[in-house]
Amino acid sequence: MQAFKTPKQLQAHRKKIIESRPADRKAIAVCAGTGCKAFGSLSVYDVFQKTLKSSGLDKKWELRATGCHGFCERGPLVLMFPSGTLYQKVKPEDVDEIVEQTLVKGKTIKRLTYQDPVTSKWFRREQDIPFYKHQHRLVLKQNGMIDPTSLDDYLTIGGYGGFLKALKMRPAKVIDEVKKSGLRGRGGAGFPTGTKWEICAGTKATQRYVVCNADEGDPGAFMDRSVVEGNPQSIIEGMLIGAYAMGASKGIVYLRQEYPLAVQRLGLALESAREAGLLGKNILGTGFDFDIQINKGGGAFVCGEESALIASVEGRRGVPKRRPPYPAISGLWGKPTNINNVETWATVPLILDRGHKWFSSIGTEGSKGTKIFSLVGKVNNTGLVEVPMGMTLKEIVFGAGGGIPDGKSFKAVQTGGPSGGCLPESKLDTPVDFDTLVQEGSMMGSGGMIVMDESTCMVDVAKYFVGFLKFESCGNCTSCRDGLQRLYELLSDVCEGRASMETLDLIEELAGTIRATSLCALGTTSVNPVLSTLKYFRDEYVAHVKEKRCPAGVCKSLITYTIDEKNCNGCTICAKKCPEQAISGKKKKLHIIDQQRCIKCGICKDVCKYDAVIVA
Amino acid sequence: MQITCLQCVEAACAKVCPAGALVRNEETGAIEVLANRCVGCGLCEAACPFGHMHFDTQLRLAVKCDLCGGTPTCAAFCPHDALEIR
Amino acid sequence: MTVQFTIDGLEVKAKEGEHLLDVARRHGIDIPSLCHHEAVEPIGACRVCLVEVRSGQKTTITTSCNFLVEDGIEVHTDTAEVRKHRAMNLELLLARAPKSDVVRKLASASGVTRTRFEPLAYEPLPNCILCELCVRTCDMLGHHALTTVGRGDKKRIGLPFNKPSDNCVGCASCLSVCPTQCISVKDTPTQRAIWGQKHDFILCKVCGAPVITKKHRDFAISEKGLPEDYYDTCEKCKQSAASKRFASVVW
Amino acid sequence: MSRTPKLDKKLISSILQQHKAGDASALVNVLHDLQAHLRYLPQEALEMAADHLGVSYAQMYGVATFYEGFHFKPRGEHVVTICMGTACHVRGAPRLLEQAERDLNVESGGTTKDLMFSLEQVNCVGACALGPLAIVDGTYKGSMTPAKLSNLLKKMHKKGKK
Repeated sequence: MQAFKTPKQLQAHRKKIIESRPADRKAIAVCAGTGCKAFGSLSVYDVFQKTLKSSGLDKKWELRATGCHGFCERGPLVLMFPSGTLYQKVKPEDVDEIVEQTLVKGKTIKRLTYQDPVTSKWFRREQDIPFYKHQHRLVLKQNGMIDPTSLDDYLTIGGYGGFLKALKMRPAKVIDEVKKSGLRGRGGAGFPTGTKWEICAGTKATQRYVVCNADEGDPGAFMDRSVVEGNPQSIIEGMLIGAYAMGASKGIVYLRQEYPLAVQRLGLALESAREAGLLGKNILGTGFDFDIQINKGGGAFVCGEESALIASVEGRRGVPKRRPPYPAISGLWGKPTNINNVETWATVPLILDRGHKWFSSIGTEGSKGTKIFSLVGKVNNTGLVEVPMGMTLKEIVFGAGGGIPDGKSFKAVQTGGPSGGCLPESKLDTPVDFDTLVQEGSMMGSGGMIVMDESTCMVDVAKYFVGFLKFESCGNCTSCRDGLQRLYELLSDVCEGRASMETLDLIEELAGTIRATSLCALGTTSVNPVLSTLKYFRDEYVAHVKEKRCPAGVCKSLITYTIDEKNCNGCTICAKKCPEQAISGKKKKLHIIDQQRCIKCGICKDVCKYDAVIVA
Repeated sequence: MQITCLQCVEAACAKVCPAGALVRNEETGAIEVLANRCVGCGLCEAACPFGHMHFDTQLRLAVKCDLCGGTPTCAAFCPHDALEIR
Repeated sequence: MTVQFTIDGLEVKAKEGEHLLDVARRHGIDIPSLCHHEAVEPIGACRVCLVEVRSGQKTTITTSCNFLVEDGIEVHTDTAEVRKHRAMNLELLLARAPKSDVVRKLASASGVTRTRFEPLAYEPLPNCILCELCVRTCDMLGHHALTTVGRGDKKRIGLPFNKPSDNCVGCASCLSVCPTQCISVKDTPTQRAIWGQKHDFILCKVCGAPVITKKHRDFAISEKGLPEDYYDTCEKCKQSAASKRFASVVW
Repeated sequence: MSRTPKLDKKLISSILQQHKAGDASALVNVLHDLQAHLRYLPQEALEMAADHLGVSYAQMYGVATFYEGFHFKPRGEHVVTICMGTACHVRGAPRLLEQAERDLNVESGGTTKDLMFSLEQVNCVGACALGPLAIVDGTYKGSMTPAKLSNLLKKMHKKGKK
């Protein structure tokens, strides 16, 4: 690509490219996000490429490997433009048929379209599918439209329009625009982004830094991954706008090493932005210097905390430091540093491009715009959903999410990552915004949303999160390091039937101290899962303690596997697969599990085709 | 004869102290141990050319004559008034 | 700049940038703590030096060692909340360091005489409360022998790869600052055993008593620049030599 | 043939040369690069890296052990990683891990005696729709069950023996 020397040159190129790609141009978008890739979407892409070429259709149809479309459960996804037809679970052997029937004849292949598991209705177009229909996709929408490795693709959908507008404004005016939009940080705490920028810009310094926090450590959350992989240029543009507004000349993206594809895509995007003169010295001839480097994380959840992130970038252990001083005043190497997360940076160009009024018209009074959630767990439509702030949990879980699979009933939804709270059915009408979730004992966090059904044990879930956090604690504070370890032991006592009612009191007492006396947010919020489950699902705890029973049938020490007389037809498969040879029985005769030998691995239940293995 | 700390002008003890725990009290002129800053490394004891830095092995801290804050008890207790403070 | 605030009702003045614990102690107000030492930066590890800080409408429980003083705040060192949480943190620490006198004394002052948790000591540093004073001091001294290893519930104090370190000079400052005195240092008349290795002492040229480890002296000479013969005699022999010298000069 | 790569100091130097000397901010990136080539972080590599970046060796080690992603003992030829993210957890990831521990006869984080397999766990790789998930030598294997994993490991073991 040519290097643009002035804003005008870039503008002219954008115009040319947008005109050369009319909206009704025929295109096939194969999702190459991590989920679809794992389902084999790259082979689908390859077959498409070959077939189009051999049939000469490659002149008429443009083939694109795009970023994540969000509907990961149904991958590999193939979306056709301009018709909007979406095929799901596409296999390489389906490609011939798609080309023949759909591309040539314009016919829909029904079996490849989406059928709603609840209503059994079929949907051809992506936008009509309930999963998408309930969404308001601003940031995510672009993912499915572009090839993330192509800067031109990004320009086609209006990319760098926000930056060009910012360049025409004074830096203070840019900050003002972000302030007025009401954008709050998408990383979890929800601090007003414009105010943060203002503090950073207002601190006297010879050097300032902007940092993109892409250390998405919440287990069960992958919206940042999807944006970095699917639309890396939007992050670069956001950081450029921020750097221009705050007078920063250096940018750092702190990126998880567990996301190899994201590292690669962002690296490519940085290179092409540099080639185009959008990064480096004297950007577009305006005298503004800015470049971005990638710092990989090493696998530590706590490094998502600002001060720990800074320590990590400086080559120290990722231990949080007491604030103040805040990074906006004294951050990387003591210089003013502005840290925003991926989603925040990716939203900034849209605000500049379309104006603060447009943005603040979406969402609620205190929480503007949209938020991406990673909707996972026991829900029909697993994937990424972007919804306006203020939508209720119910609309998200049952609307976009399509409810609970296998006819089971909803039990809880956990928002806010490992230190979020678990909210029960009675709280499903809670509107999702920064402040309401905190009031209900949970939090927004970076947007993880984990759905649990009747077969989820809430004590086990609390123990899981505490186990995660004790492992991820930096280990600095007694209250967090030892407190979480003790909490884990106490919860294990509950799960294994050793606890008394005093144990529950001690859990609450200890949790209170961990919350009140730990240094950083990892510690202070770590007890949310415990306290919220104790509050909303106390009866489950009591059942473990008093009746030595796990109502959900999860806690190994409190359950037994048996074989149902009626359903067992003696197929022998369970006995063959049992790793401990604990199952005996003759062919076509009832099988029996030796309880002494059974290690409760559950393999027998998995392999039984006749529902004959009972857990109780 | 017994001598006590000379409160040297170029004090070796203060020079070697890595923790800044040996400082001169401007009022009395004595070099004093800031016990809260002393990390008990023992360098001062080894470095004092006159043997007047001591290491308290119980407390693991440096100790020395600080002229008792300006009113040395040794002078007050000397039965022969052989010691005086000037 | 000076800031003014109250601690338990007492009006105090301090410099901006000072830490609350230092200011309180200067004014004779005792706040217990285990991981604080004035020679190194505070990190707020033990969570014992808790206080309640009221600022406007907000009341927070916080550690005082790393709290930067602010104008107009109201600090309370002995509220029910402070006592409750301090007691819990000490109960946690007691399970880590059941044999440490200091921890037991502080705990019992908070009304904690036994712990409801299983012992959590780890080898080879039983009673270590992971306050990192040893590591921070070793770094401050410029030796960088010790380090904090791992994180979370696996955090430990130790040496890289658990092997003796060339950087250790055997000064034993780590033991001196250790609140629970859990670091093993064994001296013989000629050697000091510490952190898995033995260091030779310089022996007094007069009486043969140990003065300082050779490596520590070498480090001091290269860093502090005093001549080698400053370190070759023990404290007692230096003293008697000095006395003799003075006697010969005065009389 | 030894499965542990021989320590190649020249290789380590050349990796280090790709990073600016004295720049501590490259520390984690350097650790990644070293591990990518050596499969683990031997003592000598950490010492050389510390020298290159101008930080103490103790700090280098302390920082490296802070992160989950680094390994200090030779790892197996195949790395089997079980995702323990929340989405995978509620869909049965702990049972996958237990199965792999039984099959390989190592605990999570360990390496088999023949250096053929290392068993590791990760706290979410952001492929939650695929859960429960095993990652075998970098390839995502979604919707795993203990039985499927067991078969996969057996096959790999047979292949490795040849």
